[in-house]
Amino acid sequence: MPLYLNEEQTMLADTAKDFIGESAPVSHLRGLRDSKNSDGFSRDLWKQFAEMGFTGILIAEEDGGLGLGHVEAGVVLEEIGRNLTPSPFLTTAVAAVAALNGSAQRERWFPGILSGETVAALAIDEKAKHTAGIAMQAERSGNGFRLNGAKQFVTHGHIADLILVAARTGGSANDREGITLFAVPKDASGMTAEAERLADSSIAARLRFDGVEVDADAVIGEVDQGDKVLDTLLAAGRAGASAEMLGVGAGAMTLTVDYLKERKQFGSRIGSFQALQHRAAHLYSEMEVAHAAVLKAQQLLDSGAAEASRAVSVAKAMTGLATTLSVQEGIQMHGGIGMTDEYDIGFYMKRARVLAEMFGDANYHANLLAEMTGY
Amino acid sequence: MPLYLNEEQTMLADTAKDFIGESAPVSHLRGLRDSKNSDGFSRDLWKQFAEMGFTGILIAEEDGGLGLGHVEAGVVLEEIGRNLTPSPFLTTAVAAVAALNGSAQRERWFPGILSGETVAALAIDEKAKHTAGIAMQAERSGNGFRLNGAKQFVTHGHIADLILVAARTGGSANDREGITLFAVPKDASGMTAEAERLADSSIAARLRFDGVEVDADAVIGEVDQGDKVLDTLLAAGRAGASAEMLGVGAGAMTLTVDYLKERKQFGSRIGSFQALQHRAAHLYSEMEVAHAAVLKAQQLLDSGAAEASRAVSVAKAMTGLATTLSVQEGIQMHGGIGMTDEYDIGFYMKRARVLAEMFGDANYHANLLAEMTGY
Amino acid sequence: MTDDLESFRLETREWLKANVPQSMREPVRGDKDINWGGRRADYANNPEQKLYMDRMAERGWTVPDWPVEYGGGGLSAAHTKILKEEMRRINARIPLSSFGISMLGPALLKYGNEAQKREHLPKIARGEIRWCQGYSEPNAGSDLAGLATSAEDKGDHFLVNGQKVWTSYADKADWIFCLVRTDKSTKQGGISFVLFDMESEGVSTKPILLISGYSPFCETFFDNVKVPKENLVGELNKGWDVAKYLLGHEREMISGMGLGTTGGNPLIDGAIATIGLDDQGRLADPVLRAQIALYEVRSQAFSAMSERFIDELKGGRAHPAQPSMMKYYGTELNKTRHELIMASGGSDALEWESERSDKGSKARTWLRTKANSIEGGTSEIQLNIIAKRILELPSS
Amino acid sequence: MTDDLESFRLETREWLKANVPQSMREPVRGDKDINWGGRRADYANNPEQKLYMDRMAERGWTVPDWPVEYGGGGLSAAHTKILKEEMRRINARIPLSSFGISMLGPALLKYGNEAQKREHLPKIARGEIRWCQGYSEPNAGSDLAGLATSAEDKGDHFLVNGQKVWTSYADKADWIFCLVRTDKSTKQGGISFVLFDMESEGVSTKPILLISGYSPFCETFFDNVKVPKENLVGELNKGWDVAKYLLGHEREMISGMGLGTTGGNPLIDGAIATIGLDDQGRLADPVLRAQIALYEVRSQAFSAMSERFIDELKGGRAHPAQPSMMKYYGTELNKTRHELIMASGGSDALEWESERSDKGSKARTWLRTKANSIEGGTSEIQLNIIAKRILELPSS
Repeated sequence: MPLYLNEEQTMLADTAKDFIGESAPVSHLRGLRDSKNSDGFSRDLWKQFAEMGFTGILIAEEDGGLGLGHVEAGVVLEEIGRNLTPSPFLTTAVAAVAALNGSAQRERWFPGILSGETVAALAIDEKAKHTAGIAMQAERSGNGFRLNGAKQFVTHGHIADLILVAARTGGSANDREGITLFAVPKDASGMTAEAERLADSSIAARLRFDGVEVDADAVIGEVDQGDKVLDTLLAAGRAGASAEMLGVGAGAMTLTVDYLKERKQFGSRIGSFQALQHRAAHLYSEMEVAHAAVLKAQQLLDSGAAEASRAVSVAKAMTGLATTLSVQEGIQMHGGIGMTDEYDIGFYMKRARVLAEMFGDANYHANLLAEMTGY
Repeated sequence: MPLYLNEEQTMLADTAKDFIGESAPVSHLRGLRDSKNSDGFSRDLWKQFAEMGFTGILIAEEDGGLGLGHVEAGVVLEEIGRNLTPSPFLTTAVAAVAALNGSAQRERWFPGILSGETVAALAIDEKAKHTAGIAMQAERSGNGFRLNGAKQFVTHGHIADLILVAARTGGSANDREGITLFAVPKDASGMTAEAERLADSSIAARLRFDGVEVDADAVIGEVDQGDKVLDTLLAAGRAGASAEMLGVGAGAMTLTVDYLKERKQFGSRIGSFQALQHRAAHLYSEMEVAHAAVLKAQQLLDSGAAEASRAVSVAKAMTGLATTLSVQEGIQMHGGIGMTDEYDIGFYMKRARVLAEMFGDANYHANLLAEMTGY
Repeated sequence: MTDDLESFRLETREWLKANVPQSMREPVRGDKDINWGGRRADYANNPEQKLYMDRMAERGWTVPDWPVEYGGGGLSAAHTKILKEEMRRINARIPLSSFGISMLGPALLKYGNEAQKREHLPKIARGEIRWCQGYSEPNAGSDLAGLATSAEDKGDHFLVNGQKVWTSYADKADWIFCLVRTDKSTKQGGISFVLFDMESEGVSTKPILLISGYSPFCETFFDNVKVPKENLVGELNKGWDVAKYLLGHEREMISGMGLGTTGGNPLIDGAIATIGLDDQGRLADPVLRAQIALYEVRSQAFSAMSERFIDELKGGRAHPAQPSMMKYYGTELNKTRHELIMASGGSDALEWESERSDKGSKARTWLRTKANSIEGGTSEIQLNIIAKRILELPSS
Repeated sequence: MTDDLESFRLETREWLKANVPQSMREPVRGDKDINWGGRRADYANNPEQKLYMDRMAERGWTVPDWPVEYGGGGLSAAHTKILKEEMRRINARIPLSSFGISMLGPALLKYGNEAQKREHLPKIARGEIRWCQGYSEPNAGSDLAGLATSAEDKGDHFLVNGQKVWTSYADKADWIFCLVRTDKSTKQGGISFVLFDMESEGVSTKPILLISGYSPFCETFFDNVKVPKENLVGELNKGWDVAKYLLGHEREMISGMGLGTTGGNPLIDGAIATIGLDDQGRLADPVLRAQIALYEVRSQAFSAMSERFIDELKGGRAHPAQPSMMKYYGTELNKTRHELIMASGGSDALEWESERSDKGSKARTWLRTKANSIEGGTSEIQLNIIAKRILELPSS
């Protein structure tokens, strides 16, 4: 399989580019923000995503989806990134679907995801920095479990219909054994969400679980063996966040290169200044390398290869580095107007920062790779 | 005390610049290398250093020296660096003198240092990377001690008259307590030196100590309390290596900037290309900052301030970063001819690498600063 | 001499101990803790801020090295350094910050006539008048030679028309020092430096909303503003000299921003608080720790550089273009610092409105620092200056 | 199709297993382990190197994707990939490296006439002739338009006079492919691409001693060298096209240098061996560890990029200037890698002559890599090309 999009994937990319570019460009985000939209995204747009079939990309054909893979999901996420489109696509149609695939709950949740009714959120992080540790408790209680603890950085958590919660049914905080993943519906009693607007205008919740009771069938996969499903969820989330970040970095680069071609100073187009040319060329190189790393990770995930998790960490770290550079150079090369809210480049910087942090930043993944390699 | 050279220091700097620039420019190093000089430096030049009074800079006036400080020693080292002059000045007149100052052995060793007869070497490192650990053993034996173990990266160790050896009289490898510093004369029986030519054409020895017997009066300072003298030695050595590195970086920058002004390509002087201008300006900034860090460390050492050891680590790390950049940009901006042995810039890169490694590299000191700060 | 300095140190220590209110020894937490002075300053929630300023101003210590006759303390460089050291010793805040002190004052001392000095300097020293700076224009950017705001000679006054942009706090300032074009036939030669009251008829301001969500800058419009001729500083058509002199001071100020922190190290303390230490006592995010450690090397080295620069300036030894290096390095370092603060803060630091995050202060400050390397001459401009004026590289 | 590939994979695996000598499965430790072929190749100490080359050449597998009639294996892209995968699986070395394979061959396949292909390609494939490249000249540097070596038309031959520099292994090569000026009236238009034997009368070489202590490059002098006209490749005065095509291949080769390592990771293994692991199983130099980890992110991402680039080339989708990006990124990365290897090796790696250090191989290789971003077009040239041809930024 060559490391570029095949014909079908290219067609999907074109479709996604046209559709998202037209229906949800940066002005769409700006509108939601300025109207203080409390969902953090457009429910209409989410329905349209479903109509386009996007929400079913990772759902098997026999379950009513398109039966496609992470490459295809990434193609959509890249356009989401390029247009800074607020959307529950990453949490719902990518990470949650990946976790639910093959489990009994898919019958309950996939129809709503396919129809664009259902939004899922991921309650993983318990600290400000993503770590592998899960401390939140789930004790056995009657036929089910009782959840106690807190989660943060749960994007869409304040309105999500379904919340995937990683909790501990055995072992201690840093053990891999003893984690169980739960599918918790929004109306679960004892669960409270505090909605927090983030820098990029998205909304993430801080969730509290005070004796939240769930049935035994809320368990995804096996009790105490949730690390495997969690790995699947995280790999999908990380590859997806990488693809979205790639779009953010590419979008910022396009804005910047266009600006370099237009803006005049000292009587010349600033894009003719060699120092800026070299920096732009360096940025291009970083973005190309990141692009390759993301596609590699997606292809390995789709082929079920054992090296996929390394490749996913490489992709997440590399897009973090490249996209951070892209938005930094973007602001600097735009000069003063880049600092104004009126101009779009600042939105790219904000979104890049949030995505960089999601599911572990470049430093986290560089360290993880070192640990995997044994140094 | 302002953070620049005072009038006397400036005069000394001018003297050192003229003297070293004339008597030992880069061609001096080249000559020693091409003739495969087995000392690794010129003994005549070392005598001249003594005649100029340089070797007595850190020796008190009552001991026959100039009674000056690390700022003044640094002024000489900077010129040594700028001219890549092979010299035992750093190990002998700076680090060893700093360790011997105030000890009983100074009467034995200072006259030879003042007259340019004596060369001292520092046997500290036991591994390829500098660490704080000392594992080499010194057991009590009769009236004195018996040394067993090995040291490496002992510059001038193959011909030094005096070797300062850090060994362990108590505690275990990473303890600070239990280290004793010994002054070992060259003819000590059981000590063997393997001379190794390094990349910069200097010679460092690997020393083996097989039951080397020394008298009790070979101890510098107190038995088991050698960490304090060792700290003094290392601080002097690090500040000195920083000053020398500053000279190396500045010399490389001068070569490079001069080349940018001369070399033509595509019909223009390459120094007019903005991308190279910006990189040169960035390099200048790094070198200036390193310069300030070194002077600050020297002044604090001279005033006996408690913050001196932090400042010394900052200086060693910062000069490592700045000078490494200087020689890298130097080679790259020179293009092909920079890669030839015929041209001097390569010598700067080699010397910078050796000095960067000496007494701990930038990473070592960055880590040390973090540990001192408690994170 | 040394005795004199030592006794000055002891007296100063005593006086500060007695006169700096406790609340003025707390770390600065945000913009509200900075006293900019001016007609519209509101001390209702913070009366000790005013008390402290007034006490310091009475001794001339808001501007310790200005001459006594203009409201300064008349201190020598050595005495000023001691005062600052003693203030730092007890974490005393800066009693009064303003563009009047950091920029206009030095320019007036050098280029102003006696009447201008007597009129304006004491009011700056006492925090009565807050100044803003009118340099940049919409189509000039880093290129001041394209300056278009015109000042027409009307006998006893100039008639000023045009538009400025990036005017810091123009909506809060009382007076403006401003570059205007008094001769259209040359580019840099036809510019003059004038002062006027922002309450003059024809002046209006419009804040610019920034990516941080703050509006520290304005667009400022001049519509037939009458500026008395006695408000011309320096010679007619020679405003460029004043501006360059003053830009040097601005660069110094910006390059020192956020780095001369008093007590503690918010980056490291914050990282430890959020991330914690591992069994070896190291920050539990090892790659971030290494980045912070390498940043700290440069940051501490730059502190030494700042000290050296100030000493060299005072000793008359600094290269005239050295402020460009300081501005470049200091602002780039500050941006790195805030990237590290964000990385240390994780998702907590992404919050934008919560009380917990002090209304997003980390994220907003981080975004704010991105302007450091743009305002007061971009990093690229500084690098050009270093290359040409210090390294003397050829022009293309 | 898939069946065909699968059976090809199995056959290849079997054949390699039976035919690759054990010594040819050991990691490459230095230049002596690379087989460059040629008339003067000396296999006395290493007969299996020759055996392996001959066995591979017999199947055309020294150049697997060249046509069979010119000594190649005639394999499709998919089959070639499988062959390489299977070789990598058993850590089989590359049987034959040469500028003939990586540079001249592709150019001859595209621009050579039938006679030239039949004459030269099989000898390259069998390792009989070792080629060198004559592009750079003392006053041309990165600027090939200044090329001065002249080729005068003498009827049946050209008379070549001039001097080349940076000719890789000219003192060891049998033939040279060379740019010469056949028309002085235009800059790039008057250059032709010719081939000739280094044993021709009038050719002399002088090795250039490098900072690494090695002399892989020469100055090469041409004094009335007769070059038969049938050795002109492509059209007269159109040598620039051939050269550009070939430079693309050179950049690819250089950008891949040292990165497609087989088995293990010498950087990490070396660091662990020298520095050791701490109680947490981490490299005991925590800041260096972080730098290696961040380098590894880029290095592994660049491996993916190399795969993508090759796939896109084969699929005809690569931007024509993309080799410049590959060359730039790959060489900068390789320099970083060797800085890290030196930092990991500490003072051991500084030794220059000792047996312990394999005669300074770490230090010498480190210094050697500094040329990566100079030879074959400097990094600055590559960045110019990316800026202009890919990003389409305006010229100044």
